[in-house]
Amino acid sequence: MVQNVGQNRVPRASIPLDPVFSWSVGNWMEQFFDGMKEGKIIASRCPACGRVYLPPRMICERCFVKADEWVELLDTGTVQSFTEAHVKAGKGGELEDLESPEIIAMVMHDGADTCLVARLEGGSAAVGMRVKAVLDPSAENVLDLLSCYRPAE
Amino acid sequence: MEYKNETVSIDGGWPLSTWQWKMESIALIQKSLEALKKKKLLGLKCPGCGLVYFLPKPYCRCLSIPDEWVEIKDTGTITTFTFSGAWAYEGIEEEGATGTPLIIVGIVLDGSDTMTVCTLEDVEPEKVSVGMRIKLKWPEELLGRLDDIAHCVPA
Amino acid sequence: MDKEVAIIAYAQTPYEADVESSREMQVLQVTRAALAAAGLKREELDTVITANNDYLDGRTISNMRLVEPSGAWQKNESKVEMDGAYAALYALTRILSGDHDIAMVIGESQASVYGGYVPGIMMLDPTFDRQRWLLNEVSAAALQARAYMNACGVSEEQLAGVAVKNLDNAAKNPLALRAMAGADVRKVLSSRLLYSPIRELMASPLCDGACAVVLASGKAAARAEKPVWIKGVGFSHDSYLTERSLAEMGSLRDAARRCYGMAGIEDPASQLDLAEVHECFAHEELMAYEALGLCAAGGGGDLLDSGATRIDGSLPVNASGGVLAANVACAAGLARIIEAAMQIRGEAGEHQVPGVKTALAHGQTGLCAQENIVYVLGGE
Amino acid sequence: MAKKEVAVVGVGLSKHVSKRRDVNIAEMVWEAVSACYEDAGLKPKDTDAFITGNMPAFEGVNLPEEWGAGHWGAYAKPLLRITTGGTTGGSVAHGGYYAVASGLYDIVMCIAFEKQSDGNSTMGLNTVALADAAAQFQLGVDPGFMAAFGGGAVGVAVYQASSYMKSSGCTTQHLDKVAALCRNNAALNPYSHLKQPGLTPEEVAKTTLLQYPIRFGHVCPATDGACAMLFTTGEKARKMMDKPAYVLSVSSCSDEAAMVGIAGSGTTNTDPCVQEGCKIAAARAYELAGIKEPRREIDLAEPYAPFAHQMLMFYERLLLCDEGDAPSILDSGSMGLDGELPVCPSGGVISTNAIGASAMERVAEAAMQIMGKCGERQVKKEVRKAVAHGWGGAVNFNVVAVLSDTPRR
Repeated sequence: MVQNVGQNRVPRASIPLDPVFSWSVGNWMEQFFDGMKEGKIIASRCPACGRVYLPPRMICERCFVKADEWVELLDTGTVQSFTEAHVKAGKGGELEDLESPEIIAMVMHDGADTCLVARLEGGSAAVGMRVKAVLDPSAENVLDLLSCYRPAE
Repeated sequence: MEYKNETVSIDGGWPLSTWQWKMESIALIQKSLEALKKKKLLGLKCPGCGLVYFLPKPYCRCLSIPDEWVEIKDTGTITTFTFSGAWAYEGIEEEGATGTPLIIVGIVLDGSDTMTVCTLEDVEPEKVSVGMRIKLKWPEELLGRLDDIAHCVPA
Repeated sequence: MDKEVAIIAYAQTPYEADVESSREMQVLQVTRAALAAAGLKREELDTVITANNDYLDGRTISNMRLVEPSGAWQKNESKVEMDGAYAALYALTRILSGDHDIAMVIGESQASVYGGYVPGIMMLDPTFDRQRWLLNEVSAAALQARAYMNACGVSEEQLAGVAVKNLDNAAKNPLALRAMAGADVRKVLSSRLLYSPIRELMASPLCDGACAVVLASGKAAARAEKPVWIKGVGFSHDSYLTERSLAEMGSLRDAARRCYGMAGIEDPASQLDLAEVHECFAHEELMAYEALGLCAAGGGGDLLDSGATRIDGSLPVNASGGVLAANVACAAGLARIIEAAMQIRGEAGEHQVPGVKTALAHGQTGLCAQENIVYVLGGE
Repeated sequence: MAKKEVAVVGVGLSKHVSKRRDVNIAEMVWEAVSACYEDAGLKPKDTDAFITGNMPAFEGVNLPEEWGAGHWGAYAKPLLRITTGGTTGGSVAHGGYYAVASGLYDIVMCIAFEKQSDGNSTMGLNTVALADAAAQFQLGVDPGFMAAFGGGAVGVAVYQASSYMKSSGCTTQHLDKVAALCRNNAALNPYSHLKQPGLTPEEVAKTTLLQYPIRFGHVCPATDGACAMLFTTGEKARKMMDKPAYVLSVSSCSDEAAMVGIAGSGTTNTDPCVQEGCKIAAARAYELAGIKEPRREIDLAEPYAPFAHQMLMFYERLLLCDEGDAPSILDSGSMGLDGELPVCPSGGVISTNAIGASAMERVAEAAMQIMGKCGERQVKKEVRKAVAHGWGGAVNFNVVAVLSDTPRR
């Protein structure tokens, strides 16, 4: 058996520096964000197999062709899976306790073949549950345009 | 669809400041720095292949663990070099370039096998070459820091 | 494959939460130990492949400082930025090409160095999911667990049952970090709730460690003691986690199909004597039973309940305690290969399963087990 | 399993520019992959395995293929990620060679890329050394002291250039000539980044001196771009086309890590211009390829040279002439597109540097020159054998591949 060699405490070193990045989203995600600014859910569709990507993808992974057909979807969908979060990841990647649990849901919009992940507010969750997207078209950060899901009537 | 040449950018980061690297070399180098106060150069010798590491290194390329502290000399040989700052050299006239540049050299001190870096003084830049012999220029007051061995002159 | 490439030696460090050693020194330790076990000198190595990750190490080009400690100085060295089980695959292709005979394969990382679940978060779609900060390795796994439980009628008690089995096995493995002899379901279900249904004891502990395997060509393995032959290997990539059904492990099924084809395995449940699977979370082991064909689709929970996968069952799974006992990113899958080889050689000590001739080892990389690789190993 | 012959049957490149803000990482890479499939007349369904790599610190994305590989045709296919810093692209190509040569995978798609505009290139490079810098801080080293010894913006290359020039007789005029030669070649390459038709050495000499001896004109740009290559067996390649490019051999050599200027732990790799690893890798690659006299047998070289002096230095380290002879060979004109041994016909890394892709683009150019697919920059002589090189790590990685118009025997 290999013995770990350390007898004494190994010196540690760190650096007060966080590299920053700025990812261009590309024209497909741009359509998605632009749509939500007008209160619409825009998805891309593969002309070959008809698979509908939400969020939109430029290439259909199944057919390797450009998913360049655009469809507007309803704001309703079905919960594919969910989790009740009792923790969240802190800046340093540790799991910190949440004051009150929140629900994170994976939702497939009606007419879509892929999922969006967002908070589910206003009730308990179940797989198969019908939900409705809540958009915030005036959000400053495009990542906040999709605010959450709520149970559909 | 209107194709945009500039799409939205999402800002994000890598919280690298929370990474905590572990390095045995820090403690080893500290020991060498401590010795500098007594004007001693301590290298770490590998029991497997005999290489002497200065500054010390916790592992050797031969897979042994260097563990014997040995004293090395303050004379050595230049293995690589560069010049900091713009100045006239080889007939190149650079606007605003005046004076002598800082000459930075990689050296291997006698009795060791590895490189350390310092500045070379008292020499014309054109005269510097790999293989040239040098001697450390110790400061009046020894601090036990890398600054103590930051300068050398031709031997 | 018939006696083309063999595992001729291996070494592992103990797995610890925060070891008093740099990664370089841990790698040096396993390299030396593996070479000694193989009876080889460093000079006899043809190639070295390490598995590590720039974001885990926190240094771009994470293999650049491993050249000396991995025995790769002035050798043909490369790095796979996935689990070490993939580094073994790369080494395997290098040997099969005929250009190399002996390869050192190393996997390592130190969770005490990197920022917990940040490297996993950095795998997410940067144009959307990443900065929304809802998904991470654990919350994504929770979504997968729920989707799987819902589709296959698996209960939280069955998830806990996986942890109970593995942590009990881990008590017999001196290298394991997390171990609980005589653990019970109640204890697991009362551990800290992270993301339902995932609780602390159903999630593998990220930790420090390194492991090494020496691979040799048939020719070079001829003089080795107790070579363990690679009979088959298969691997596969799956879609991004929001673009696939999380209720099954498609790429693991695909990887197993490719591997079994090469190894001549038609009925894995009867032909395999033991399996070591890379379960980062408890439910992944049950999903792996199904994807590996150890039971029918949807039968994962029942197989666990039958006791067949216990250390004294007909097909023990994770006799070592598995990854729930210690998860060193980039090493955990390679460690499964080592554990499987150890069982075939009869060197597993307290957690030895008698009469293991053919064993399966599984490795994975990515969120919700996106990338999977499967090996079938066999003795003489 | 018998060892298989390996051939390149397709090459694809994306547009290479400084900033691609119209696409995301996955979409940019698709351009190269799609072009490569088109070039080879193959489709993702024909592919047996994928190998990919980049230098992730530039994009800030860990394992970008987990999110992006659906755009590259890798759905439900075996996929392997190989990353080794500056040599990444070469390492990925080597992975492709081994995958096919092993007999396990017949058609292998290799993908390498960098989208530097998603991050900060200087910071990306710095992350190589931040841990060492952290150690220095701990030891009380002054940041100014560290910066002065670090080679400034140009880094280790200034040491390497000075050492090389002194030992070889290479002058700054030679550096200017290299830059002019490469940028003129790049002007003929539709996939290059910096195109400067008609650029003269005199003009290069007028660019800003960054740190002796390196001028702005001697340095590569930061590029967004991707490269893809399809490798298959010799047998399959011959059925697909008249003139595939065979990969005769690959070899790499990793030397002791060395970061000149950062006064960290000692390294025995004491002169960055020696590049013993390049010589070892090249010698092994030639041996495996059955090449006894590289100087006579190699028709074309694509050394990895983000800095002007490296084209000459690596020409020597690739054993294509005696040490110290490269500057005069440059003067003789034999390195040009119409020369006896053209060097960097693509325009080289000095003209285009999408870091993770760069070392693969050397292999790609060698293959395309052999296949006669280089259009305006196609070299005059017939290319039978070519050598492609990559360099990186902490001054310590070298990868070498030898390609030919006839298979290895």
